[in-house]
Amino acid sequence: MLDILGAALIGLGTVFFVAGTVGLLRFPDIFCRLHALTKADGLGLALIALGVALMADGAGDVVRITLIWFFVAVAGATCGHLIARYARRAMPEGRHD
Amino acid sequence: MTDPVIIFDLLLAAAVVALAVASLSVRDLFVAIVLFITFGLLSALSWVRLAAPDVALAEAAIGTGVTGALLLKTLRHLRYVSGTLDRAEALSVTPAAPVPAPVIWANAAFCGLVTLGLAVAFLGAPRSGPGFDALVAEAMPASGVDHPVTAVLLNFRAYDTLMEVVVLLAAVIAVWQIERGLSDAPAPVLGAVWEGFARLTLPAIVVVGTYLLWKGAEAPGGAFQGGAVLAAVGLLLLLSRLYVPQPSHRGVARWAFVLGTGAFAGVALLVAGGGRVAFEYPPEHAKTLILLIEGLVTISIAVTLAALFHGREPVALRSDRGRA
Amino acid sequence: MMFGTMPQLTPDLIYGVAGIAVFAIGLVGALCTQDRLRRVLALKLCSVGAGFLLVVAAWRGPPAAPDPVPHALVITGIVVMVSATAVALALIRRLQTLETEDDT
Amino acid sequence: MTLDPMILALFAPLFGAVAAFVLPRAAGAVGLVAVLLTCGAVLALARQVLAAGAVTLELGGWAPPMGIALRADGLGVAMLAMTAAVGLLVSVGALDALREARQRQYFWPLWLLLLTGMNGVYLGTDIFNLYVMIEVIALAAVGLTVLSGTREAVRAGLEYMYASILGALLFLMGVGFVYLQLGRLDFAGLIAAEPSAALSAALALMIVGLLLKTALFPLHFWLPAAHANATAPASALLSGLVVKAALYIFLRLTTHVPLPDEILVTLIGALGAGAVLWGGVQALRAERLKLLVAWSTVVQIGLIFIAFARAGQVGLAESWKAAALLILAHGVAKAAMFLAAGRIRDEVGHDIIRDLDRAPIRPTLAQFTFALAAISLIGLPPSLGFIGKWSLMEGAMAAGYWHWVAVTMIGTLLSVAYFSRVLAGFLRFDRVRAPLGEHQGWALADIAPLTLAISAISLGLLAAPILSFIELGYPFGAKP
Repeated sequence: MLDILGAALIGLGTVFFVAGTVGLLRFPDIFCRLHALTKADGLGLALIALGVALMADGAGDVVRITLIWFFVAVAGATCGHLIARYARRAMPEGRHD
Repeated sequence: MTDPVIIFDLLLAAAVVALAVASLSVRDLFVAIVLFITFGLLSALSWVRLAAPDVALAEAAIGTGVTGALLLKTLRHLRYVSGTLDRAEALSVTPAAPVPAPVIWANAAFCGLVTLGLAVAFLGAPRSGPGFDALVAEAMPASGVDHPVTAVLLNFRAYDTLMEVVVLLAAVIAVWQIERGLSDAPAPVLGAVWEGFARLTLPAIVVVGTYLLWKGAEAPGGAFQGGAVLAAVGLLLLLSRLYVPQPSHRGVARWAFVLGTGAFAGVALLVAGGGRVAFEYPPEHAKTLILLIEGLVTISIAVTLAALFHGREPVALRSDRGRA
Repeated sequence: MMFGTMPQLTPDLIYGVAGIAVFAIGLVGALCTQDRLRRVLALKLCSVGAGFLLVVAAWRGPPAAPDPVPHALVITGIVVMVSATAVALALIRRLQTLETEDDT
Repeated sequence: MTLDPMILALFAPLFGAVAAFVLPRAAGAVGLVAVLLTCGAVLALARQVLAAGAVTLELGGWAPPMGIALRADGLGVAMLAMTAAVGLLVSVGALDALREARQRQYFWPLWLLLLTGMNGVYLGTDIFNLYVMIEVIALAAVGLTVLSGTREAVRAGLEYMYASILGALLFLMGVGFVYLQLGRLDFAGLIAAEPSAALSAALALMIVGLLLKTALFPLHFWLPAAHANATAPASALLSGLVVKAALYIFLRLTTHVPLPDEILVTLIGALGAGAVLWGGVQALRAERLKLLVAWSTVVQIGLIFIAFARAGQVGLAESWKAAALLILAHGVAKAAMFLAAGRIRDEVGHDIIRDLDRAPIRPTLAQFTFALAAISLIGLPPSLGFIGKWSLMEGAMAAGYWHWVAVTMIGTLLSVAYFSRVLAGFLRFDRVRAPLGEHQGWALADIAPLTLAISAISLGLLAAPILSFIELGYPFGAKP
């Protein structure tokens, strides 16, 4: 039962990733792309982590998965921030994508 | 085609090859490096698929992480030196010169011949060759550790591994020799969010690196992966200017570089005698010795990789002192 | 395990071919590009291709554990390659600095 | 605790490098001690080999194929001895020749790591271990190439680095395929292997990688600039010793896999012939002395490959001795020549061949040394180079390969021509415009090349003992 629920969550997370990727490819400028990417990946990652945690063997694995989710999320957010920051700095000098 | 995983394999392999082509053919060098990093991560993923988690860890941490950082740093330096730092694109850093036709033909012939050789050798090979599986399995109990890859690296073929650490030492000596305290591109200002991130992750990375090292005795991980993860601490410190190499730190750095080589070679020599040859650890102390070597080698690897990233030897220069 | 009448699509075949392709791509890049940084990138691709080959050589199919020796060899190869890359990149940086100094 | 001489030969330079790096002030003394210890180890090893034939040592107590064994036989020890002796003399010369403190500080650790790598190659029996060793050699050698820090040296060093990495990766790919097929990495496994097309392809990959590293025409493109722009002691090490490591592995590999057919032998000979002719012409055109000497290395490597090819169907069982003699002769003579060229350049202030005869200073001793080294490289009796060349031609004549004889003769004539460009400049005094300056006197740096050059000549008289020594332990051919 838990396995089915887990698989469903992972599937849902994957859908978010696909959506984020489509956004990355289709959106016009860097900020929209970042928007699509960070939102979709944040949620997608959380869902997949939750799904995997449901399928995990013991408490130790759940703790590890949580930690992985936490650090990936923090790193992703920081990266998004840095990219946006760099893009905004570069803008006045005539960078238009 | 019975296995649905095969489709995943095909897609992954195709993505790896496509990324390889893309990273060499894209015009913007920055994009090329980013594509290369993606390529490395996907390669690591396919090695996980092939049941090689140690290799995947090493490739992700060293082959992709450290190498990618090195490449990006170099690109920034080149653009800084050539005055194109502010331009939107850095297409290439070397001016292209016309290549004479015979050279092109010779290169093409060489590539063709080598690829032909590769194809003949691969297609003629047995699918799953004979290996050392049985030998390793037989020798495992005497190795002192429970993880076969660690046993091979630090016991059965420790001589190779010692020389690998020597290669790292040679690299850092050569790099210090090549770059002579030249002024560097100014460090990028990364902002408060980045600093918070660095403060949060630094202790976590230390824990992860040490864990990988410790875990290496019985599970995937070990000195090289742990060392690479700890090197990330050095990279973060250098990038966020929390640590600025000083000329007076050179002595300590030199000792840190040679620590792994010296300890590894020293233990290898000291265990010899009483009928034993070099590298032959007495079985009852094998685990202790291996962990000792691994610990010291990890420190060396971490410091060396960070130094390779920083590049030049910290010597006193006016431009050094002037930089805040 | 044996040469069948039709080559069966197995992971080792797939990744082996991919590894050889990556090596060949890297080789072409190393010989035919002029940009210094890109040549380093190409050589690095070659080394990953060689890594693929050795990992494939170690693979034994799902129930059996893989052969640890090639894994150790690839790890060695990765560390050796990062050392060589670092030296090559240091040379590139130094050369660019020297060339710029001479021009001005 | 008894120390095996093989272990000492590996660890003395390794610990020396470590010590020289952490104690930069004492680097010279530490380095010299380490090289002397290595020489002692090689002597002890030579005594063992004389007494017992080949000796082996299984490291860690793990037998091959899983573990790694070291093996020393006559040929290996001869290479070790050449490396140690040339290395010792170059080290003595380097004490004096390196002027900048920074160069001194980095020369020693890099050179000692290079020595570690080379000793490892000559003792190695495991192809993956050889790959790691050639990488140690490559990184140290590149570091030495750019020691002078000039733009030309760095550019040449980068080309060298690319060629080195690519060569090593081709070698590694070959190693991977050998493992895929045989599941073994030791030489014994290669001997026992069933020959197949796939195995030949794997070995061919390894050999191509080695040819790139040893700079056989047309894969020599990186060598002249790299060797010509390094500082004199570094050039001597690079040209005299480093290219020999890859050559030695090539020699070892080809014996385990007899070259399959005449076409391949002819191909290798043809590449060697190309090197002799192309290198000779380039040496004739070279404007700088060190560039000429570097091109002469390309020629000599070509000659060694003709020696491989000259026996044809008789195979390597015959021809390897000529190749080994040429390798040894070139190592000694070329080191002498590069050191002498460095001395000439230091004293005269430049090394443009056309202007050497107008120099107000006559570094007579260095010029004499250069001439002696040239005698061995041209192959005039009684030098070791002559014995090697004679043995090559004798074999080619016996096999009826007159074309190899012809190429060798043309190569010899070319070498006479390009060396006499230099020697003529040494002997002409009529074009001196300024009054002859005082020779600065003998220096420590003159002793090393002179000793090397005299050895290159006089070792020819010892050719018979050398030949019987390198056959100890049956490096090739029949096994006991």
